[in-house]
Amino acid sequence: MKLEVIRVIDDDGKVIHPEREPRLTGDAHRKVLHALIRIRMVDERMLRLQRQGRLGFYVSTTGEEATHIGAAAALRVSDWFYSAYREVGAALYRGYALRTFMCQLFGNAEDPVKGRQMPVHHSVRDLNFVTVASPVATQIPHAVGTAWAAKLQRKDDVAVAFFGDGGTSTPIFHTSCLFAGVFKVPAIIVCRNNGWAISVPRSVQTVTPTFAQKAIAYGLPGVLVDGNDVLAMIHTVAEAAARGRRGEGATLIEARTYRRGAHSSSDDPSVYRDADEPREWETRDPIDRYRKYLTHKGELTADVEARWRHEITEEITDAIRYAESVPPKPPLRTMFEDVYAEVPWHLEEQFHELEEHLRRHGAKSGH
Amino acid sequence: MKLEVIRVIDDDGKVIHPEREPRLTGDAHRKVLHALIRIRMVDERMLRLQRQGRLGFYVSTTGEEATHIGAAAALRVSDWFYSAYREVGAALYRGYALRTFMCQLFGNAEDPVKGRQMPVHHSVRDLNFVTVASPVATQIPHAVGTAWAAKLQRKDDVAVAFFGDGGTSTPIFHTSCLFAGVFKVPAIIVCRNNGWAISVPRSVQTVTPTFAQKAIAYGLPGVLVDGNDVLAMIHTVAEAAARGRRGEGATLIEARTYRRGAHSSSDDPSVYRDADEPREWETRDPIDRYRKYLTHKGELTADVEARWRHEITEEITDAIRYAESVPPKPPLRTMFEDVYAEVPWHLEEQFHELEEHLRRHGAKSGH
Amino acid sequence: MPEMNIIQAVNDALRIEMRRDPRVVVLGEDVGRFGGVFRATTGLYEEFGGERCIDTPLAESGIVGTAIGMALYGLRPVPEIQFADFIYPAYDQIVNELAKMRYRSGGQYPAPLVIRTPVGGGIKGGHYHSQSPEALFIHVPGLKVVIPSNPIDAKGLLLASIRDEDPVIFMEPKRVYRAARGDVPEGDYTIPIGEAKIVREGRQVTILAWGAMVHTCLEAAEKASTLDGRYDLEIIDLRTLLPFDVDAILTSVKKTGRVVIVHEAPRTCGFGAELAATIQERALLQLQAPILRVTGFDTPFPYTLEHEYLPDANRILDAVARVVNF
Amino acid sequence: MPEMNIIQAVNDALRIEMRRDPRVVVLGEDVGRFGGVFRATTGLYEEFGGERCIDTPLAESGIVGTAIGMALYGLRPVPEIQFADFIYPAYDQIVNELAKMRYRSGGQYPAPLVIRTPVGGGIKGGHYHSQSPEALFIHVPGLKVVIPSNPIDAKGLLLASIRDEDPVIFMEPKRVYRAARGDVPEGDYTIPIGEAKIVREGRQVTILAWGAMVHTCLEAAEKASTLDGRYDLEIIDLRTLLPFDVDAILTSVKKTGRVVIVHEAPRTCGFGAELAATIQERALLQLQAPILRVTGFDTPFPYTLEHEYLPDANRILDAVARVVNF
Ligand SMILES: Cc1ncc(C[n+]2csc(CCOP(=O)(O)OP(=O)(O)O)c2C)c(N)n1
Ligand SMILES: Cc1ncc(C[n+]2csc(CCOP(=O)(O)OP(=O)(O)O)c2C)c(N)n1
Ligand SMILES: [Mg+2]
Ligand SMILES: [Mg+2]
Repeated sequence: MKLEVIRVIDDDGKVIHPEREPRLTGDAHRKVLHALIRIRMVDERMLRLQRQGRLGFYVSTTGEEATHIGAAAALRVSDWFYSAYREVGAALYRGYALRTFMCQLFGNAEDPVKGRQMPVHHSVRDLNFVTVASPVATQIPHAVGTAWAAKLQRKDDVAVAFFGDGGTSTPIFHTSCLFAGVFKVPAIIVCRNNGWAISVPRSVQTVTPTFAQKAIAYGLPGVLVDGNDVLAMIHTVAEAAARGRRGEGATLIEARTYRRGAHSSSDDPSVYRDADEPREWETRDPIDRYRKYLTHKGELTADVEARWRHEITEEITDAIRYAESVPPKPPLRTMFEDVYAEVPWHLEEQFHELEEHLRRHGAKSGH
Repeated sequence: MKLEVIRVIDDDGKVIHPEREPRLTGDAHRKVLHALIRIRMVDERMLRLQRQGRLGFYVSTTGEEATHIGAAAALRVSDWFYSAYREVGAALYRGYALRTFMCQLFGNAEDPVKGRQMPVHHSVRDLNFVTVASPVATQIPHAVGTAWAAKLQRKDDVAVAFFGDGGTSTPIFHTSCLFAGVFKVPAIIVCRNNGWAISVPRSVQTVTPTFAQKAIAYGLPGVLVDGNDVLAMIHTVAEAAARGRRGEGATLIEARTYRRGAHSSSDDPSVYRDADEPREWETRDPIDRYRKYLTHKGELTADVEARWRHEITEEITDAIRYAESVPPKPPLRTMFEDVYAEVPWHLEEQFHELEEHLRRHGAKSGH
Repeated sequence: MPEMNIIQAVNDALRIEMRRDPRVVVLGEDVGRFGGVFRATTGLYEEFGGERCIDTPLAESGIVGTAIGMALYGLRPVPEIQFADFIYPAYDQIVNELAKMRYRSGGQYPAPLVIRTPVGGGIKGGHYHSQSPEALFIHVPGLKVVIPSNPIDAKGLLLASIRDEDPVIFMEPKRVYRAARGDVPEGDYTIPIGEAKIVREGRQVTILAWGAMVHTCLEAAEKASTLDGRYDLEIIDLRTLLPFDVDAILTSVKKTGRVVIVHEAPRTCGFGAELAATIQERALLQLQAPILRVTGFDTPFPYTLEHEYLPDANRILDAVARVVNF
Repeated sequence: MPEMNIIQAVNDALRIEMRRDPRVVVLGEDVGRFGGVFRATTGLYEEFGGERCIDTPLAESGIVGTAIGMALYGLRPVPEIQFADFIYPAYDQIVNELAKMRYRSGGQYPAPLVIRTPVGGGIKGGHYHSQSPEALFIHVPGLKVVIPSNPIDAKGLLLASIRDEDPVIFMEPKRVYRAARGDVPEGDYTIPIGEAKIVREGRQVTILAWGAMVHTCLEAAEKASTLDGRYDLEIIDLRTLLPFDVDAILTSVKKTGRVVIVHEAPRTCGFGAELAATIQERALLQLQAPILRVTGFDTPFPYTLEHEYLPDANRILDAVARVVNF
């Protein structure tokens, strides 16, 4: 099986497929580039913060930004975005405030998810960015169900689910794609193939040359796209969304990219990966390529980006300062809320037991 | 995707693909035909028994016999056979005694599985016919694991797993095929596509035209075979086994057949299925086709089959009589054994509690 | 009031709610044209069409997983798992996703839906058509667990469950699906989640049970009362297992001082353990005897010996005698 | 005797058994070249090669499902599930297949294998890297459940588990993976499955615990003894949760008459419930106070407030005070 890799620009930012080139305004283009640079800068700063011991954990998306920023740019905010832990840039693209983002990372008193989940497990109801979970690929059926519900209600929303190459091995990937095919729902199922699942290379996840070809098992179109070409991502996801809105059902997309950094701040790839491999991929950097494209196009001048970088640095500093100034812990009672719509008797009791206990012994230091 | 349906003979038993015709002796052929007729006759009689209220439950394979009898004929007894509830004819083909078979159906004191499972959930260690479970498709990873173990131990055994068209929708089908592909194990994964999963037609299980094409998702060869052509089954499974033994890995086979009867003795297909549909398939009966082939070939005379039928009727009658003569219940203690290799203290206690209780109150009538 | 069995009551509740609330959809294996292998969804496909009464592929994880996505979007799905024994492929979606959605999203993304599934033995179903896995859901924060024992409760509790803002595992005692009959009020009514019901008043021993076992306990009580009226049993049908009605239980225990808990599931770590633990924590000094459990044994559910495995009136009465004569 | 932590002890046990028994294979996510995300399989790939220390695709059901098939054929697989929180996709294979293989085949097809998996909180892991799901396996007949609290037990119990004829869920308390150190005997030795260990003798209150909580209980006992020697605690490390060591427990309870059970998992229907239920069944008259449970709360495992969630020495001592002053 040979599938074409969908590209719009080459590694030097030259348009090689003008027929696929998204028709965006200069402002829209700059918004995309800004988002790419912003999440890259956030990642760098957060990893530093983590190493300084000021943040518990972090997952970066360096080198892979175009996959989900492209998807976000191709969709409407009313479309539901089901993210794994590595596509939170999409929430930022949609307008998620960096201060709130930062409070989530710190799990502090202003964390919208109330300090309940690890860093990067965001949830932004207003922006239809759905609560992230750690287990791999469990969000795919939710996207399929949401798309199905939209179809049943004759709405024209679509739902997109992102997950990694490792995610294609999970049992839930299978049942999700199957339901998407059988019920012809407007879902967009995106495998962000970054070559690695922690230490396990892509070659152990499957012996097939592509993940896109797995679409054949479900009667879905399978599209292979250059995930480091943000224009190709926009094009491909926009086409998939249009198919979905036309009632033609779901699309499986494999976005080829590469995890240039560690799996997470807890990981050390030098144990299992040749140091040259990531370097190779630096030449295909999605931001560089897109910057060149926009520069060729006359939509970007050097001073714009310098200004952005300055602003973003300030913005991040402000957000960190803000998050560090907020009380580090959500109120005790939040631990017992939202398990159910109303706190049932046994949780009410447990809360009082704990509250009473802490009153006597003093609050926890936090270890 | 267009896949050829592998056939050897046509509906009239004429050879249309001599290059695929298995080279069997006359005796071997007759053994296969005998097995087909025997399981057909067993099914008919058991369904009657069930309707008479003498048997709790039964699942028949009428019209689908060639799929698993063909596979059994293509394999060695040392190859492991992982069956669903509809391929128990393979155990009989391998030599499972009909009296023992019958004791399992009755769950009586001589049931090898000690009255623990419903009828048709056989287990025949000597014949490498592995304990049948009710949940759909759960045996597939076991076949893959067994094949993998054989490979790791440099044995040339293969393992075959059977399941229905509904089984392809299960999550475990996916992970099993995936592991089979990645680790290149000598497994043969057979979807017996009989068109229905209880009341759910094949068209609801997938929108793909074939199940065989799902192999593409796993880098496996996918073969579509006429499941009512026992010679095509023998040919296909033999080829898959040879591949496996040569170290070339697993094969996914879709055997097209049809469930002519009810799903089980608890089912009534008239509620959901057009009565004409099964009739159509009677013209493609696997036994008729094979009988014609053998008759053309001069390997069968009418009196042979008549004799067989007489013998089999006697044999079944004897087996029923035998099973009905055996104490209807396994000893009480068997309920507490084999949960673990040795009965642990809590089960020992529970056994004594129950034994003591029944001593006081008298044994159960059986309701 | 028409007489109904549990299947008819479930069917009635589903129909009422599907008429009332267009967000309700039913999905599962064989629930469509066939009306379910137990016929609980009969007629829904005909009345509401294939978009609201949906036959799915054979994949419990897909049924529950997509139902979660529907619920997040605002629908009220009522997935059916054909037998509780087959729910485990969906276990990850239920315990790690469904149960935690509201909590992990800080209250942003609740996923209210009702998983209906038949449970219990006594129908010659062996290992895989007889299980009672309630404890495996009760232990998971974020789920409610409901199990009616009769058609009146079945209808009222199912309507309450579908309207509840939390996910509910709704277990149906298949052994008495047809046998438990009653005059079921017509039209709309609900029975509150979290309230137990005293199905027989008594002063001597409190019997806690749910599902099909309630009937076995009633049989035991009947038998006990004829034995020279020796034992006077109070039987509480818990109806909701989580959150369970601790007040009703303790009130009764304080009256009787003696407790027998009856369930079909294996004993070790079953829900009976939680009830016993809770009662002794809160009413130790009122206890006149140890709390006993009459349960399924710690083995897989057997086929031939299922009536030896299942608690019956005699085993219950033996336990009653032990707590009375302690 | 070399000092080791639990990870090193597990690694040592695996190496010893892989050298001794060619049937032993290790498989799981990242267990190969990387040596596991907790490094428990470090060096095994190098010593035994990729055929016996196998990196798998990301599918827990495939890991367990194929391991069952290997075990049926005669191998002794030791699959690793990277975090117990991710075991649920394999739950069907574990509870409906692995646990029932021997029984349903009339003893013909046992599938002895050991599923290793890290459990517990206290490492800032939130919902999905902190769970303690032991009760979900203890309730399932056919499985044994083992959890060491220290390197000496970890090695001896793991060797015993791999040689056991039954499937074992082997839980490793990740919070003390590195913190719990000890002088571990070199070479081959086993510690019998099913035997608890009194890790601290005392006369006043019996504390039952396992895994990381054993250390918290020891801390509490230490603290208690300095409080004017007020509380004299006996701490039992259960080590095997199923079948649990009822004799050791009852012997202690008969001595002390007071019991506190400590576990990380949510309270309702946790293993503490079973222990409480069992003890009151068998030793009601010896109980001087209700059996109390100090546990995780009935919520998903939180991130920021995890130390509020987890039992600590103070909460244990509060419970001790309550049972002593009852
Ligand atoms: C079901 C499950 N099993 C195991 C893990 C542990 N784990 C976390 S991330 C990861 C690798 C994921 O790889 P991939 O899907 O390719 O995504 P990537 O991290 O590369 O973006 C693993 C094994 C998990 N989170 N969920
Ligand atoms: C996991 C699981 N879900 C549901 C069932 C209930 N059930 C028993 S057989 C069956 C249909 C199976 O259809 P198929 O796989 O096509 O096999 P066939 O019966 O046609 O041979 C269903 C849904 C089951 N046994 N296992
Ligand atoms: Mg990856
Ligand atoms: Mg079928």
